[in-house]
Amino acid sequence: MNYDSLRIAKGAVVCAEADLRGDVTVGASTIIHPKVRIFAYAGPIVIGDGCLIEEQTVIINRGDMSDEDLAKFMKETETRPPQTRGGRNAPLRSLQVQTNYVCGKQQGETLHIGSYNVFEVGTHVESLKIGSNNVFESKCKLGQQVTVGDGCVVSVFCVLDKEDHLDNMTVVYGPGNQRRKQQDKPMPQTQQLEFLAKVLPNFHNLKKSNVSPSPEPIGKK
Amino acid sequence: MPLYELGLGSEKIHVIIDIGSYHTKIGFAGEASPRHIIPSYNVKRNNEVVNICDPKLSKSELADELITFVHAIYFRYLLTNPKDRKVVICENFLQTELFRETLAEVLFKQFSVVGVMMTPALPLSLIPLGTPTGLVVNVGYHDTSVICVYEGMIILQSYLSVELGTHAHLMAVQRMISESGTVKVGSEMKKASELYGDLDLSVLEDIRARTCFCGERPVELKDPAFTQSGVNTAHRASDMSYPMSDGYHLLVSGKIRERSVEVLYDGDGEDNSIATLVLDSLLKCPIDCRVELAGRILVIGGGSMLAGFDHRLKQELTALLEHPRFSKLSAGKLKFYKPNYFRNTMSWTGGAIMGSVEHLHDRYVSRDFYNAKGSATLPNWSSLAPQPKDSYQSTGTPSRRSSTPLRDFMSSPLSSSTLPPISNLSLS
Amino acid sequence: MEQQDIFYRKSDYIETANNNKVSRQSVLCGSQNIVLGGKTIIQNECIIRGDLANVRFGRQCVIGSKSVIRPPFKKFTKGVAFFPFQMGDHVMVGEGSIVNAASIGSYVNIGKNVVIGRRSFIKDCSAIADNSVLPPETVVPPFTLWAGNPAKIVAELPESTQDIMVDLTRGYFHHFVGR
Amino acid sequence: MTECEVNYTCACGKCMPLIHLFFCKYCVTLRCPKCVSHEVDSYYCPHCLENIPSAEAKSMKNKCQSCLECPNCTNILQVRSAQVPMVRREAGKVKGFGQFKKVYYLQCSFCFWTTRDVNQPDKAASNGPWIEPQVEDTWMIGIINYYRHLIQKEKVEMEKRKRQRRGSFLGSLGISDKLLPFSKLARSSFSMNLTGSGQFDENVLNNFTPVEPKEETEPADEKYYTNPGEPYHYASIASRINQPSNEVYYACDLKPNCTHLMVKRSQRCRECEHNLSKPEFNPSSIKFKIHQIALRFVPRFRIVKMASLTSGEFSKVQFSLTNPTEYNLPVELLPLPDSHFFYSKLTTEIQLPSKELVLAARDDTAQYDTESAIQDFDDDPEIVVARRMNKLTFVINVKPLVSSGDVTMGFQLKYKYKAMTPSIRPEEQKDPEDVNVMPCVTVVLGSI
Repeated sequence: MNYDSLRIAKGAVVCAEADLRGDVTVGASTIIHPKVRIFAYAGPIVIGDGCLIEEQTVIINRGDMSDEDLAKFMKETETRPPQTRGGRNAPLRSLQVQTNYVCGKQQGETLHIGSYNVFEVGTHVESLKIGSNNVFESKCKLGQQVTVGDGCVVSVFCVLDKEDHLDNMTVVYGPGNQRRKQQDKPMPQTQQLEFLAKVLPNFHNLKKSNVSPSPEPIGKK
Repeated sequence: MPLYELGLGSEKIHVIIDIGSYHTKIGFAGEASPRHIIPSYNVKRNNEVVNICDPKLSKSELADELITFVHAIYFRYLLTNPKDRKVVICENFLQTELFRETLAEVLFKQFSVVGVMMTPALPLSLIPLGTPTGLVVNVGYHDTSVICVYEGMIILQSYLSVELGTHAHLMAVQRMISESGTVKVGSEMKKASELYGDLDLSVLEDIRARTCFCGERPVELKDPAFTQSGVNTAHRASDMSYPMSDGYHLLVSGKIRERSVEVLYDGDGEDNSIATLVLDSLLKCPIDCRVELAGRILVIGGGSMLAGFDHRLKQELTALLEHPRFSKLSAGKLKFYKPNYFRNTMSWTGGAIMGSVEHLHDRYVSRDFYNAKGSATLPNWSSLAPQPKDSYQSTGTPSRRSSTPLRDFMSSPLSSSTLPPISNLSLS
Repeated sequence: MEQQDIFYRKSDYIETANNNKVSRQSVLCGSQNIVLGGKTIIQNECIIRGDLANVRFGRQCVIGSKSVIRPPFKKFTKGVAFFPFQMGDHVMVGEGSIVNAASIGSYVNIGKNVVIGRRSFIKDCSAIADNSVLPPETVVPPFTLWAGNPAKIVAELPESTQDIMVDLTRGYFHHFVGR
Repeated sequence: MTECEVNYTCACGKCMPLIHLFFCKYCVTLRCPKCVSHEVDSYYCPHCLENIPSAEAKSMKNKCQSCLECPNCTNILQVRSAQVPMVRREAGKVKGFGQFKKVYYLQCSFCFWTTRDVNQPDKAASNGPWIEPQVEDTWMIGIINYYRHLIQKEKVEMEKRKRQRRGSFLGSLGISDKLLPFSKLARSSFSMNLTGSGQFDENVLNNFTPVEPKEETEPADEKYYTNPGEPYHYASIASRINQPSNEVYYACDLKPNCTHLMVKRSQRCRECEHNLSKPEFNPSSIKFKIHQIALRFVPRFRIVKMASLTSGEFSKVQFSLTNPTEYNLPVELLPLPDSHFFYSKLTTEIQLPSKELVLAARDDTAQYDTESAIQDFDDDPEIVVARRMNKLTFVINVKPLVSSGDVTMGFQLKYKYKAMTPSIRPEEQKDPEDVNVMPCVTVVLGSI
């Protein structure tokens, strides 16, 4: 596993319990919650600034990985060894589950995610191009052939797995994936990001940022 | 709330229920529009959908469904106690005896309502206009029906209906999409029939509501009334792209948008379209009142709520009048009412006006009377036999008259070329 | 049909002094901020975010596997915070559900794969059907059953809901047997 | 595969799971939701959970004035605030922007519809007003008045004609034709002595002008042909019928809806007119003032463990009975009476316990005690499998008589209920009297 290719910018908060593999770049003041899986399997993943990625989210640059392989891969990386030391998190490296699929070996297309996007709990993202200021609500799924503009909202449970492009300010919602255009951009979650940047280091081990000199985590005891 | 106080005294405002085959409108007397329009079906715990108008239901099943349905009307929608209120039921002409008897039983026995007035829905739709004369065309979900009312009298033999309505229109949309619909998949176009097969009814309904309208009558048709060729191709509407749930875009062609509604004018294969229906109905009316009726056409029903529907119907009727089949019909000028309330709730509003007129006490079957005499007390609207006034004074209930099924009336047309004097109208 | 026995490996669960059963495969972030009322079961791979705000469970709750309980975020006129989260007694949360509610009352039945939006209030004796989506800031009144996407009231629950839920959660706990 | 179910037979003959049933203490019988009479008890808003007095609920057409719904998806709308610069104008022209001011609009948190989408202006206060007051429908008032006078006039005329010649029955024509305005004859003026309720105003009738039909009809707007826009510019059927007083074609004409209220219901026995259930007023309360649900009066019979059933062979199926009462309850199981409608549908032969089963009393504190005193009930080990608190698990031998289809069984429970005889004077209150209760239970054990 190639951890050297993991680049975390200054000010980003990446919980150690998140599983990042392969060539992943995390922008400044992005927050990655525990139990997030980001796999740069077939090519690099670049995440912009100020993104909020909540638990159980999967972002994968899947390339030509078949559906069966993907399902197997997800299954293998789903569980983790039991917690140790009274609820405190286990050391970073022991968390990674060995799988038959090695990330970061291929030099495929890069998966780009813009800035100030919110990925709520349990989203699944394969889309290679995502703009900025989007909100992806819980358990929605974006397939590989989907590209997303700016200021879009994909609602809970919506699955976009066909070739598609979401124009700026599109809202996809409801069981029939209905679409509307909205007038205002979703609010950037800057306050929440600041709050989380303060609070998370008190409870979690973090992956060190390595792009510029590691800052002292704010409020760390 | 001046309406509530208008002379109603201590009596509670009546509940008005208009049960359609697809939607049921419910609300209170004196109001211009129903409080709620709800689907006429129950959803069971296992997600099974039971339409309460389903003729296949047995008496006990129907009673069970109606209890659930009426319970929801009172306690979920109208939020009122059924016990001390009268009910006005706007009923469908073709409603079975079983249905009305069961409904009355449920209302009286289960919900203990004080009184029920059952009255045919179609003529009621003229009431909000304030006119005693008119030809009512109701484009419903399953059928289109026509009836003429002249100076307050329903001309029974003019009642006609044909199985053309919203449902037939939806099927036409489906057919046209399967024949020629295309779907944009990335940069290529694929056939809709290969991708989707038959679309869900709810999707079709949405496509119809959001893209379809009623185009002008195609000019190049020589004999429009009896084309069996299917849908005319001439159209000038532009295409629309309808997003499907999977993200693909279905191309709803201008032809579908403008011409799918042709199915209502092309007919059911037996030379019946909604336009011939109107004229046939006129033909069954006494000759002296035809001109006046043709000059007072009212189109109602959810199926007619497409832009340009009236206009198209008028064009079609005008063209048909040239046809030899209707040469004998001296209809004069065709005039249409522009409804002052929504087309799908006109009958309900008529019921609401009637429900608020307090001098009609004698039109209701009272609970006490029903409990004493049973379902035989239900007046049958189709039997217009007069009866002595004295028979319903103390009980406030009309006594039973001979209940002849509607079809019997239609098969034995009233063979008078002139309008019978009101006082002599006796059909028995 | 009564609840059938459900077996689990004793080594997979931690049993606390007041009979709570917590899976070792679950993630309890900020466990010092999480209070379990007693006889509460937390199953595999649950995530409970005590690090964001206090999380308090009542007695005899069952939190199904892979579900996520996280206190909701709220902007105030002065600053921002995560709302402390509370759950009453005798509550069932189905597998794979995401709970972002501000509070859940007692005797509540939440189905499988349900998403409960931010700052929702779920009152006592209510139920959410499987695969439903409760939009943010929804209030679920007592004795209502919600279903759909977005979830709406589809039915009223019987007057005996409280007794049913007590029986259900007690039965579940009794039949959740370690070997 | 048919699901297993246990139903109790209500006094009205309907079969239902016990959880839905009520128990009338006075009639000492089961009552189901379909045979009790329901009454509206109190009104409340399901969103703000405010109790609404019934007079207010009626005058507000059962709508909450403070909670609003999205016209697009019927979810609750939330108030959002935004900062917009104030526009300075001089002589009608924009002369630059001044300070920021806070404005409010409504947004749906599900489909993100906003009041800005329909060009409803932002409000300066967070409480709106979001709903425009309804305009009084003067046509409706006028036409009701017109019909009122017309029908009154007809009655008067009919009376008059009746006096003139017997056998004229104008008023008895059908049901509805009477409702329609009658002949022009009726409009011709005539005078008559008006008495009491028979008053009508000729002026009202003469001044009324009905809607007139028109020769021209409107074709579909040219816009439909050339510039139809996107499908989402048109309102869906669901949002159209959701606002019956404001059905619109275009999505941009949609208006927020007020949240529809809900009611708390109380139930009453039709026979004895006693309340069976009456909820507390507080909308968030789950307590009841009267709460006679069957679960608290009737032993609950449940399937514990199914055996694999083979046609023509006896198998031991485990069932349980739970005692809801606070005293030990002897229960007898009797065969289903042949008058019961389910009797013909039975497909099994069953061997019911011959001895009566004694159910232990319910003790709510027992679950907190680790060791409760174990009573000895002298159980037959062949029949009784286990006891836990107030629940008894026992065996019934079941022999299916069919080779395929639903396996059904039925029996009658018999136990004694300590009925309180209601008395007006408390000193005359008699001791509880034992009354036999015999509910019928029908069971579907799946299919083979």
